[in-house]
Amino acid sequence: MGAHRNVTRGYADELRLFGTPLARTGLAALVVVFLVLPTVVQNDFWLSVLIYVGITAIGAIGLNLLTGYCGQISLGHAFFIGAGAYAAARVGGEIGLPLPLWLLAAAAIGAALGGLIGPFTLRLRGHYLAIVTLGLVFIGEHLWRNLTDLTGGNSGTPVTAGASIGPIDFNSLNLFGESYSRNQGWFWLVWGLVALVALLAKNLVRTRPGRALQAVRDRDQAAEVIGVRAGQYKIGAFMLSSAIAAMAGALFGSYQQFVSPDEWNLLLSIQYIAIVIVGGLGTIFGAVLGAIFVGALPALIDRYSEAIPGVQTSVGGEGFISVFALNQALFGLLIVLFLVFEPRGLAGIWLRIKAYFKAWPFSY
Amino acid sequence: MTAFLQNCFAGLSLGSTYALVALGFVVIFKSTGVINFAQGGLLALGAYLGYTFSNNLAVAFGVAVLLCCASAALVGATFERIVLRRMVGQPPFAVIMITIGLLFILEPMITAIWGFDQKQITNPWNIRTVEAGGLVFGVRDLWTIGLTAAVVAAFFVFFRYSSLGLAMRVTAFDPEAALAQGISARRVYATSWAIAAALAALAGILMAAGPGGLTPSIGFIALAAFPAMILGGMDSPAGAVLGGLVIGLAEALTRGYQDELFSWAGSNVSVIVPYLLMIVILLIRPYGLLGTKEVRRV
Amino acid sequence: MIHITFKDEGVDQLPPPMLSVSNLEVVYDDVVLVLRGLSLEVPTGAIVALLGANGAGKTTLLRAVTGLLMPHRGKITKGTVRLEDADITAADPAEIVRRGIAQVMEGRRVFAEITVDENLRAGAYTRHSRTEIRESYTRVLDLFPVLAQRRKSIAGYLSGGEQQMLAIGRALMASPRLLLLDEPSLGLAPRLVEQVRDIVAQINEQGTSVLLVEQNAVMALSIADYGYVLETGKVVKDGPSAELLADSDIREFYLGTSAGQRRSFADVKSYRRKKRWSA
Amino acid sequence: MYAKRWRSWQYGLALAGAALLVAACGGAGDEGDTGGGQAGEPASGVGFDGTTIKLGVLSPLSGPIAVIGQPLTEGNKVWFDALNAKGGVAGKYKVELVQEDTQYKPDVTVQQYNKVKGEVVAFTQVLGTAPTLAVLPLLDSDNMLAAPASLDAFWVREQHLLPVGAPYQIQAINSMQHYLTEGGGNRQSRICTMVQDDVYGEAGQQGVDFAAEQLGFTVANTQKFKVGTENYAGQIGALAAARCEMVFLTATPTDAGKIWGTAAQARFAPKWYAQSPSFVNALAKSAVAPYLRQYVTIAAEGTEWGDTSVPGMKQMIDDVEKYAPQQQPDYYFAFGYNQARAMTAVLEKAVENGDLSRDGVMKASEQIGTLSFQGLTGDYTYGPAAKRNPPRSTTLFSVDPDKPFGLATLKYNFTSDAAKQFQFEKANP
Repeated sequence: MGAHRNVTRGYADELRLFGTPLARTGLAALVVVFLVLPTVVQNDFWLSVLIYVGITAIGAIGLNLLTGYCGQISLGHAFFIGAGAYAAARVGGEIGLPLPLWLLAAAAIGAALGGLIGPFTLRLRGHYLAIVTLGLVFIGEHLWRNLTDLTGGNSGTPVTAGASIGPIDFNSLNLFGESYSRNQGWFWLVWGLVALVALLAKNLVRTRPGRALQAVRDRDQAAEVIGVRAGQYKIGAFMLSSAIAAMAGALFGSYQQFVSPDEWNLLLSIQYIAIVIVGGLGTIFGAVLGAIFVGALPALIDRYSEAIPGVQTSVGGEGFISVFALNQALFGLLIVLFLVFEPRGLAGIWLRIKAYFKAWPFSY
Repeated sequence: MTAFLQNCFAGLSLGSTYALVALGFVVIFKSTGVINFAQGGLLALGAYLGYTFSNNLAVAFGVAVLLCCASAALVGATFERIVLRRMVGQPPFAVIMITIGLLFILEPMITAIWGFDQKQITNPWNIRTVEAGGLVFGVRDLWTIGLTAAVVAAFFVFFRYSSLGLAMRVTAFDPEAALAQGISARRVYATSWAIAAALAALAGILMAAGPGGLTPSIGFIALAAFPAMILGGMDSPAGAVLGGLVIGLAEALTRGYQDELFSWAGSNVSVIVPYLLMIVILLIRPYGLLGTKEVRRV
Repeated sequence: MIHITFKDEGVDQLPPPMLSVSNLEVVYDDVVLVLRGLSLEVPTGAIVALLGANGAGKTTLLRAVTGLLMPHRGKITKGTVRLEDADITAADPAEIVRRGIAQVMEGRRVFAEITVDENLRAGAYTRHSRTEIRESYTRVLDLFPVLAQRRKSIAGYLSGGEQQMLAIGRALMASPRLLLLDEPSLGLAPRLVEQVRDIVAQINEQGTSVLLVEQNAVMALSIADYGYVLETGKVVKDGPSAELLADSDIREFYLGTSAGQRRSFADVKSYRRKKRWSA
Repeated sequence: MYAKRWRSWQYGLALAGAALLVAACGGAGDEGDTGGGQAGEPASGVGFDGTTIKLGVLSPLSGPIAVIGQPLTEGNKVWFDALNAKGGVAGKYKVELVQEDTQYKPDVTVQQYNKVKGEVVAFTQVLGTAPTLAVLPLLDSDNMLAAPASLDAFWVREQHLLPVGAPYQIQAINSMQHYLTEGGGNRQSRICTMVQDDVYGEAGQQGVDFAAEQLGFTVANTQKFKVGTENYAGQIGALAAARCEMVFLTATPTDAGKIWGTAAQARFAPKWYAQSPSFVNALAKSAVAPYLRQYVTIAAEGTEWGDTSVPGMKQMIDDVEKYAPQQQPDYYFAFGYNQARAMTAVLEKAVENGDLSRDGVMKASEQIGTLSFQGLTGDYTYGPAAKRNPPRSTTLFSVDPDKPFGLATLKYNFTSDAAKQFQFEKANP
């Protein structure tokens, strides 16, 4: 009983989801922010930015399971996101299934597609896999343009999937006699799902399959020697990551209410990889942090671009570089800086800060 | 038959461009183990520099080509020196991401300097053609094929017989043992980047001198050169050239016979043919046509 | 100071040492201290043997001398390495080769994908005079007739012994004044070990100083003028080869030819303890 | 240990409970819909502070499509600058533009829409088919009016959109009619199309297909291409192999330049008719200009740039000289200028009704009736979406490098019978 709060006694302590009282307090604080934020920030711009960020975070958790925990580089994430969006349009919109069902349907479709691609991961390693999944994005784009019945072709398709769980309709939330806007409702829906997916993912990686994944990442043949069936885990990880991506895509589509084939491009895939790296490979929390960072930074720059010297904010305005160009260049610069100076990403910085305060007042 | 040969010619011209870019990929990959996603950016940069030399500074086109290759080479080597050198020993995707980051920095710089609108490079070829045997040959296409052949040949001579070429090969094989022979890995890495950038710049300016002119999207061609590299085998320069030509021909022929043979697969199948071909080949030969099998150790 | 009797001249003198390492400290990964104040010298024209168990720091010493610590995240934190009059502490590897130190790495490390000729050309990378390279090339082929026969073969297809010859030949292509050899007898059949020894002796006779790292102490001391024994990053014993060969501790630990009186572990400990006190 | 954990959870729950309470009081409520006074001064409200009317512009102001977005926005601006100089809407309310960069991406467009919707009365420009489709549901739910900057036919039937000009289909139909009657072709001619593989390309194709049905010809060959393709040899080869005598092109300038360059190089010389966005002035000065001059006809609306005999053009040229003298002749600029004119008509009506709220603007948009664009584009009959009738006239131009915009009038402002028959439908019924 008298041990220091951070001392772990045995595996059971080590494997707890939220080990320390500090973590639990932090969690409670997060819950409060989650509940209160949409009522304080009623601005539709910031809410929609945060909703997109949340959706991206879900997708990034999926990619992190694959890249961070299983060591496979996929540039094909955009393909699965797109597949999910179209699944939502058809299953949620046309057939009219309720939210939990169309989300699950999207996940199932994502997993099935991942299962088709997965076997490639057995034969191909490292760079080869990256380029093959890159090809997936282009092949996918071709499919989306030509499978007109399913995707609406070039004109895109409206997504009219409903957003209600039981009696609660997130599109027009009515609680305790107070009515909330669509963006407020969606904020709660999306970030609730972020928490759920993060929890499930965290639970997965701390248990047997998760450790097996990491063993496969570190040395797949060695993993096989100690009895991990690397092939199964690789395909499994690919399917899981695709399923989560498809869920994110489904949410993306039904929030935006319209999707077109132009959206599932290589840039989207790259953005996800960047999120995983900026956030920190192999940490669930990092994927969420990365999504917030990568998603909100352009919005911040855009919002306050007038204050940045040399940036052109309107047609014929002063400045040599447009907001878009500045964003892109900063994005690139951030990736480079992160990889050069903090390969562990935002989560690494966070750990360092935490370690500093844990050991305080000693500097080491 | 005429149509077939005409398509093949178009394929060779396109394939030459792919071959140049893919060869650049391989040179960097072989000696440093990095897949360079910034290659497309270097290609665009080279083409725009060529435009500046040819149009704004009014040097002869041939000189502009040399200058743009040289300056792109300098930029490539500088990238390596400033950024990538710090990444030695990091996992492969981290290094891939760094090159993507560089691409993201390069692109807005190019558009901030030269803008988005189409540029026409002053060049002696433009849309001139020669006719022979019922076929029409674009002068620019002929030059593209010819120059590519010459440059590729020069590269192989360099790679095989020069001492720097030898240094590149042995560094690729065993960097530490190479270092022990007094071969400076830094010099080899920087040289690889310089060569790759110069090849990309050459591809860029050759494309920009064509009927299409020059737009910032010119760098996208590098994405189709990835399959060329993979198809040939990532560590095989000869494979890159072979892969480039195969992909170029396949793309042009699919395009040419889209209506007769491929209408069932939707319009523009040719755009994804490089990727489909790559996947099929990889299923049969996981290390490409001429690539060496990676040794897997437990 | 080491006194050496030169076989050829037969007179005592004090030549400036080819290589002198003094008080060297090397740390890996900023934490693992591998060399702890190591000092040794290779006199000009001599063969010096460096003996020691696995992990004693022999290879690290070679890396420190040739500037190859960097790829292993090692760093010289103290001490100096001098080649004759020049300080080459932590110099660039290419610079060190150019100044006249060549190395035959442990495990041979020939470039298996390219031909024997190309391997030899790679060894001459730092040199520019074509005629001089030509001379070295002839010399190497004279020294290793087996390589002369297989000039166009891919190095990976050579036998282990041939590869070792190639590795030594490649190092000689740099025309070194000092040759460092890391375990050249490792994994070779006894007949080949003898051959390697003879070649090293021959190279030395042609005027190249040699630092020979070996676990095969008999072989090493049989051609060396002087020897050092390394343990956990420090020199624990040194002396002329004959003296070391005669030393019972050495015989016990490295030659395995002891008469068998002192086999117990406690005896070993006493030896070590004594050395540590004296160090 | 257990007790401790429980306590901290309790703490968390308590916090969460408190949060819920706060949340319960934080509903969005109504967005400030301020009903106006009857037929008097419009009450101030969202986007209108009593003196200035704010309008949103959602356009790619950077990135590859900025070459379209920038002149379009400049066109919006010049019109409103001129209007403001005359006092503004109804002579007293100045107009101010709130520009946001969409990068031509649907998700960014949605974010930017959300960013500015709370400070504008309406949107005078939303550029791009996909971005417009992405904000369409939001326009419906917010009851907001926006002017789309593309000539898609399905905008006509959307109440919350305020399109201008004759849709792409009309340009295509009129071109085909012209080719068959005056352009040297007949029903047996081998007529082909080359369209980009997106909504814009499909619109052109739809027009040609409709014309084929109406005029009794068949389309011999269709080539689709991906936007941004670098090599068009295959498509041109296929068109040549199909012995096309006429090709209708739907493209944007970058691709069009490459296509014509490749065609010239392959010595493939059919008669080309091209949709208005295919052309920019720079093409008339490029190496392919002689080819364009000989074989290419551009289908657009209105008159030549600088033709002051047309009142709308005279007014626009005057405004350009005054407010944007650096502006080069540009098709997109004129489009933006027209958009602003249509939006101004709506605002005038809304002010007249004394209601500048969203509802008021929507109501006004149904009441403006037929609006004349003074010859810059055909007159547009607005009203309830179901009854709108867009202009169906086209002017054909030939390429002439000596003209300010590189285009010389070939046939001015005509409407084919086939074009009159075309029916407009919603995007996603």
